[in-house]
Amino acid sequence: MLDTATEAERSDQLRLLADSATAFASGRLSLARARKLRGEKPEFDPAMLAELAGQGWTGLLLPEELGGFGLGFAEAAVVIDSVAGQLAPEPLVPVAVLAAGVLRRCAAGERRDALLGGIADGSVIPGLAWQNATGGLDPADPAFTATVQGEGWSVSGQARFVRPGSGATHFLLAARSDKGIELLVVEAGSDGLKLVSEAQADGTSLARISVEGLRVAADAHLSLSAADFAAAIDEAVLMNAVELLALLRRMRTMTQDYLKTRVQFGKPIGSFQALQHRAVDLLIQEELTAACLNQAIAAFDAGSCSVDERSSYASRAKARAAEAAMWTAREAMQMHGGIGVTDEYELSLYVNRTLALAPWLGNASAHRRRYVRLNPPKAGSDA
Amino acid sequence: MLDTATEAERSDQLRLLADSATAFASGRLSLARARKLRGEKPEFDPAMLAELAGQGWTGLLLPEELGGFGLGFAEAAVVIDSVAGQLAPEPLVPVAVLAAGVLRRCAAGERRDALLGGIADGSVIPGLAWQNATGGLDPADPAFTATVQGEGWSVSGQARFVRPGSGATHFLLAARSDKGIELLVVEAGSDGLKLVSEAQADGTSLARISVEGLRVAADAHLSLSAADFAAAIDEAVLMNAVELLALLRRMRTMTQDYLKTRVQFGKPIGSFQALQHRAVDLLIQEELTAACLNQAIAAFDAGSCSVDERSSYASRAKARAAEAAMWTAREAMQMHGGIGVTDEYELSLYVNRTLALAPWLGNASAHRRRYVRLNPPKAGSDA
Amino acid sequence: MSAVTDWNALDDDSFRQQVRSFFRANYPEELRYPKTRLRWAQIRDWYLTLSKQGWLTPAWPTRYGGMGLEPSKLIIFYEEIELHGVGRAPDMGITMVGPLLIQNGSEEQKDYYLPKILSGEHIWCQGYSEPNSGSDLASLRTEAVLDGDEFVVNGQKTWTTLAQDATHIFMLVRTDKSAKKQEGISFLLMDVTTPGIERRPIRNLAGHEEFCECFFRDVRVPKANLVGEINRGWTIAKALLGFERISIGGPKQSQYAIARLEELASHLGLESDAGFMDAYARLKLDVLDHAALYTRFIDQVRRGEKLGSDVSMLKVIGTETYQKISQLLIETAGSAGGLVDDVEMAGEDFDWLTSYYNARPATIYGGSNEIQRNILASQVLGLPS
Amino acid sequence: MSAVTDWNALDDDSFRQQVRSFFRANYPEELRYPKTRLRWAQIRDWYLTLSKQGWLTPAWPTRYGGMGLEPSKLIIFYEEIELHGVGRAPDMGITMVGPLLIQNGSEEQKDYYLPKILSGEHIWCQGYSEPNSGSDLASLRTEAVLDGDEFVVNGQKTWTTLAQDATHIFMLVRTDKSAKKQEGISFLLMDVTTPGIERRPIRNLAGHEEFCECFFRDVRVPKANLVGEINRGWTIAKALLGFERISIGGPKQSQYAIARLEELASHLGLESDAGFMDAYARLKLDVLDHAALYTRFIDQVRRGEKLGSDVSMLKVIGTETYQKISQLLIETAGSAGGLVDDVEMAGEDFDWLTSYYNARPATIYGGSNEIQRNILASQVLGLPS
Repeated sequence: MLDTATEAERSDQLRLLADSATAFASGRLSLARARKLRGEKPEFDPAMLAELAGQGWTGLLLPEELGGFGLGFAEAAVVIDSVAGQLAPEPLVPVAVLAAGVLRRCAAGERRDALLGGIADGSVIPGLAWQNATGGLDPADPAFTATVQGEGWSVSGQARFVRPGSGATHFLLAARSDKGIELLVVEAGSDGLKLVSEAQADGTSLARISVEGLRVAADAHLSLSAADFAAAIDEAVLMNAVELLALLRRMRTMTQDYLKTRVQFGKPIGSFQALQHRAVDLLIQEELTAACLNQAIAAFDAGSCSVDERSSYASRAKARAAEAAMWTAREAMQMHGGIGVTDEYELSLYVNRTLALAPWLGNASAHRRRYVRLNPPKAGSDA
Repeated sequence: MLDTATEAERSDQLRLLADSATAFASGRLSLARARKLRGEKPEFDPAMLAELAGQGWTGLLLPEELGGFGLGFAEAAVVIDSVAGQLAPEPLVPVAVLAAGVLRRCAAGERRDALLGGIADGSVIPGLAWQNATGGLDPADPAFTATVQGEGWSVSGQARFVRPGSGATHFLLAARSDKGIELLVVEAGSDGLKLVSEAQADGTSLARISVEGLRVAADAHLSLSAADFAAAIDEAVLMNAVELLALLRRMRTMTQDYLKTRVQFGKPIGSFQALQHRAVDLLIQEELTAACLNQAIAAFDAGSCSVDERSSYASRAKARAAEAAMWTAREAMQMHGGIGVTDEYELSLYVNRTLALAPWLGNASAHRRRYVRLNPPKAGSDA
Repeated sequence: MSAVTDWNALDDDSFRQQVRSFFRANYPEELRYPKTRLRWAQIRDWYLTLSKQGWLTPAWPTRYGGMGLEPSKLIIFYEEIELHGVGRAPDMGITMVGPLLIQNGSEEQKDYYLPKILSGEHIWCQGYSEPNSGSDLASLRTEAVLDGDEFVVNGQKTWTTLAQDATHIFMLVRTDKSAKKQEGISFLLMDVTTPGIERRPIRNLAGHEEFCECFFRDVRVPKANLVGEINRGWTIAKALLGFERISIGGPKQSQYAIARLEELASHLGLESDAGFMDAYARLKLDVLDHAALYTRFIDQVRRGEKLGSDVSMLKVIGTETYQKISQLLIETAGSAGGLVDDVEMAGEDFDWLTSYYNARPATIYGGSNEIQRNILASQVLGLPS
Repeated sequence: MSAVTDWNALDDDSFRQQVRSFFRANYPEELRYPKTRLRWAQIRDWYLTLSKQGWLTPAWPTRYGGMGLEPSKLIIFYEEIELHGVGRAPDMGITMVGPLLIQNGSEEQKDYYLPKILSGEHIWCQGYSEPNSGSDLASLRTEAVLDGDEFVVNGQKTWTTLAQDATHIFMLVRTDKSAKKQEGISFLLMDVTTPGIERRPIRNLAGHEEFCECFFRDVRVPKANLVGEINRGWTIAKALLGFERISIGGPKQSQYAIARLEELASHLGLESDAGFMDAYARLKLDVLDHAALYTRFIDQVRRGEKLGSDVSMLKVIGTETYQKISQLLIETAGSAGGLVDDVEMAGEDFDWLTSYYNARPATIYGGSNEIQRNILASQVLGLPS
């Protein structure tokens, strides 16, 4: 579909999708709802995730034959932007981008297709467990080890930073084996699966998943190449950057509005030049982020990049979005003054969500490093 | 003398010294003179250096028995501040602090005493040659190698960043030997001594000194410990930071004045809050620099620090002063607008001197690194 | 209890030693270096211990029950508090109301209030800020209208630190609406249980409740609770800002935060990561140089000199350094940077978000850093307005 | 000389290829990527080569001797100039006077001036800024008083780029002192050899002379040299700022500077220095993301849309990134950072100070970055003044 639609057709479709996403988000995803779900177990509403699925949003990126819509990242970004902007804690990126992206790259088969169908209809909510306890970001070195044992597999290890943790219906344990990357599908609550929640700034949590010699049947085993695994993670990194852009845009806009209305010394504080210039710097960061993300999304959708080029785009996008969002959060609080650091005022919800989402899958600093590792400085790069 | 004077006595003496240094600097060291000397060979006036010597300033730090005054770094700083503030290109720190500091740590003897006496009376102007071509800053690894040959020595190697180069009467070649650090005294213009000048931003130059198997007589050989050599360099680093403080203070003050007088949009530009806040940030940097330098100078004068503590103080001082001076230079140019980047306006003289002095003996970045190498982070440093 | 009362006669080292020993012997170990502000229930015993020792009010004159410390001794006392990580008790009575009454209060007010501060019977909170009067404090609108022998107070205060633990509140109220804004303000004392006062805790973004909003509806306060002359409250309150102005610019918070960063870095072996070390080095030197500048000002106090407006720069650079450290802490935590409270990293627990959260209001309260820069620009640099 | 004249009919790739080939074949190798602004004596031959090719004025309509390129082709043309490192010729006639006369000039003015720009006979410079009218350009005071058929001009212009190479100057002059400041300004053309004009080069801090001051003492200029109506000069001049506003925000300078940094770093083996790499990574991504944002605006131009005030952000972020790169270059040079021109480092020559010097005025000219931020604050964010 991406190949055949003209640019103009696609941009019309994107506009329609944006309208419906905005309408849904403002009608069904209130900030009050987000506030109430903080600290709950699970910290999201599975029924709402099913509603999102009903909109077709969990299957957006999946091929039509698997119950999805076969759309691109530009479409996914439009939806993710609306959902993230309303601070919905439902794990759209972890499920519909990360887990779905990994699964759809595994060899076709009954188990895989059922999981993907479940993601598309909202009945399956898988959490991918792959990072080790210190947050390693190398997809070729996932947290678990797996060995063939009899008809099935034996898995051991501990993963951290798993989203969703509580509320997940399945966990996909990414493991090293002699042959490469294995994916072991384990139902939540299975015997031998230990889950510990770690609370995040925004009232959501990440899970630590540990297993020790857990037996997994052969039919719950999927496998994919390290490059495919990495590709799926890069897609989640990019869509995570889209979430951060949604957050920073709203924090910046709230601040812009506040500067116009808050009066001190007989004037709106937005008339003070020092604040004006700082507000402009935030605007510039937002526009840089948007431009960078759009370029990356277009490159992903064009599909002509090498693995390293995709990783470079993803890292650039995440580095910019995370840095800009953290910067915007700080300045938004400062320019709001006291009210900016209260729980009651909505800004703090955005700040705390930013604090949780910016480090996920690697913070700005980690992604800048990955970018230059992939693209080291060399002489003669111009002329 | 430092030991016996009370704090009050010393502070009176410092005030007197400051008054006379200021009077001399404003009477004899005009900016027009500094401007005229740019690019000359030598780029300073040996007669003026002799005048400074006549004021007792080249021998300030030397013991009285060697023709000096046995004063401390607080006194030296007062003088250096006045001279640097008027952009005098005379190599006061290289000669009276660096070369003199190295020489006075060598074993006493006719040659050494004559050189020090010459520094004190202005007749000897030595340039210490010790850094290698990429600007290595390890005193234990100087640029030359020396071996005993018959009655004398043979020296080879190339040093860079030597101040003074043109205009020096002698060069002190710092060399490694089997035994440690050797200092070979060579008269300027000697056969076999190759000198190439490299032009700096401020119209002064640094020299590259190369020798290949140069024979040096035994009586032109001095030696000192690596620790003593390092100690002398640290003193020069600290006094170089004092020069940078003098420069940044003047750039900041010029900017402060300009902000009050330059009118645009019917108002002095210093009434615009964005510029006000940036001007305040420069003020804070100046005060941080001054506080840091005063602490370091007091520690040097107290004489109770270990070698590493002295190096740490010197690096802290240089890191702060160089960073703050470079920052001030940039902001001063920006706040002045067009006129700030013209040759005619005096600010550019200060900017260019800053560009030359900030990297000498290691820039801010190099000294921050040295500081944390000497003081690595460790757990339990408080409580 | 110590027999010595003329503390100023001791040499500095002996005094420091006595203070240090007392803290070590008496301050509860589990309350050292508290991560957030302690509540009255936690710190009450220590408050009373200090009171019994006669050390609760080191800066008050001895005749009012204070230690009567001269500046140099006072500095030592505070240094030891910081070194030992002694938590801050509700100290508005000690640092604000006491000195203010001693300077401006009537004899009745002094006799009644001062002993009750010493005994811990009265715990004070400060009612200055209002929702629409933050940076522009003098625009405050909470009104006190004289009705016979009573003021009738209506309005709202906010950012009232630990009002929920207080028994009394001191307030700036507007008593003349027609005067220029600074000239119609009075200073009023109030029992927080007076009918018509409602306190509502404000939850901050870390989920803690350090501040309150206070609502005043027809609150009747005896005229005798006015401190100093009517409409002179602004001057009275401003005169208090002496030692306070320097303590808000101290290096304690940054030093504490960078120690946490050092622990984390050394635990993770980041000494060999030149990227981390470069970032760390900048902040370490900022902390050290800020402390050097702080010492310069402290020396001024020690010599008995008055502090000028330039002291504002301590707060600006100190709090911003603190914030930068808190940011590097989060960054250093990597993928775990969004986890709250104690977080396990390679076998040890670390807490970075508390530093981040605590660092936020530091640039806002006590005169925002924007206001401090305005002050420095006009009063120190002499830039035109 | 190419036979094709309808360039717009070519597909983009063929057009690009033709431009590229021509540059490769004809532009002098030794003038590629000039470090400082080229003087007329250096670039004259190339100017005439372009003129002969009919490529001197790509944006002018064909009937005036231009290539008549539509926006998308124009972008390609400029991209190729940048890629090949073609130096900037004195282009005030090409980019400013030509388009302005085409829009606002009389037929006589067009017939007289345009061909002489094309032939290289007239080289123009711009007389806008004055010593007291920098950021506040509309406050300019150089005065033109009508005396019969002539204007008598008195005053001073400054920052006149390469006036020493120019034959003519176009100026904003005040023709009505009583009107509101923007409304008393006219647009005037002048031969620089007219008696009473004195040009004095301004040496910059790098020792180069790119700019001049121009003094006007009773300079008599024919009334026919007025462009457009009297007192309408401000509007005429403002209308010109179309494509100019985006080109000043282009990524070329930053890209060139970071390529120098990459060369130095790779020569010094700094890929293994995580500290350098962290600093480099920030700037590299700034360059890339600025270029992405630039592309977004260029796409707007390509689609024929008008640019809004938000284009100002390109200049702000672009020039500040350029400056940061130039600072890191100096820092990376270490002890050699203060050496000028080509400096030998481990066997190869590098020049960092030229980047540093060139980066300085970038945030000042073309509307200082402070002015750009003011514009963004009021016109894009809608913040009150």
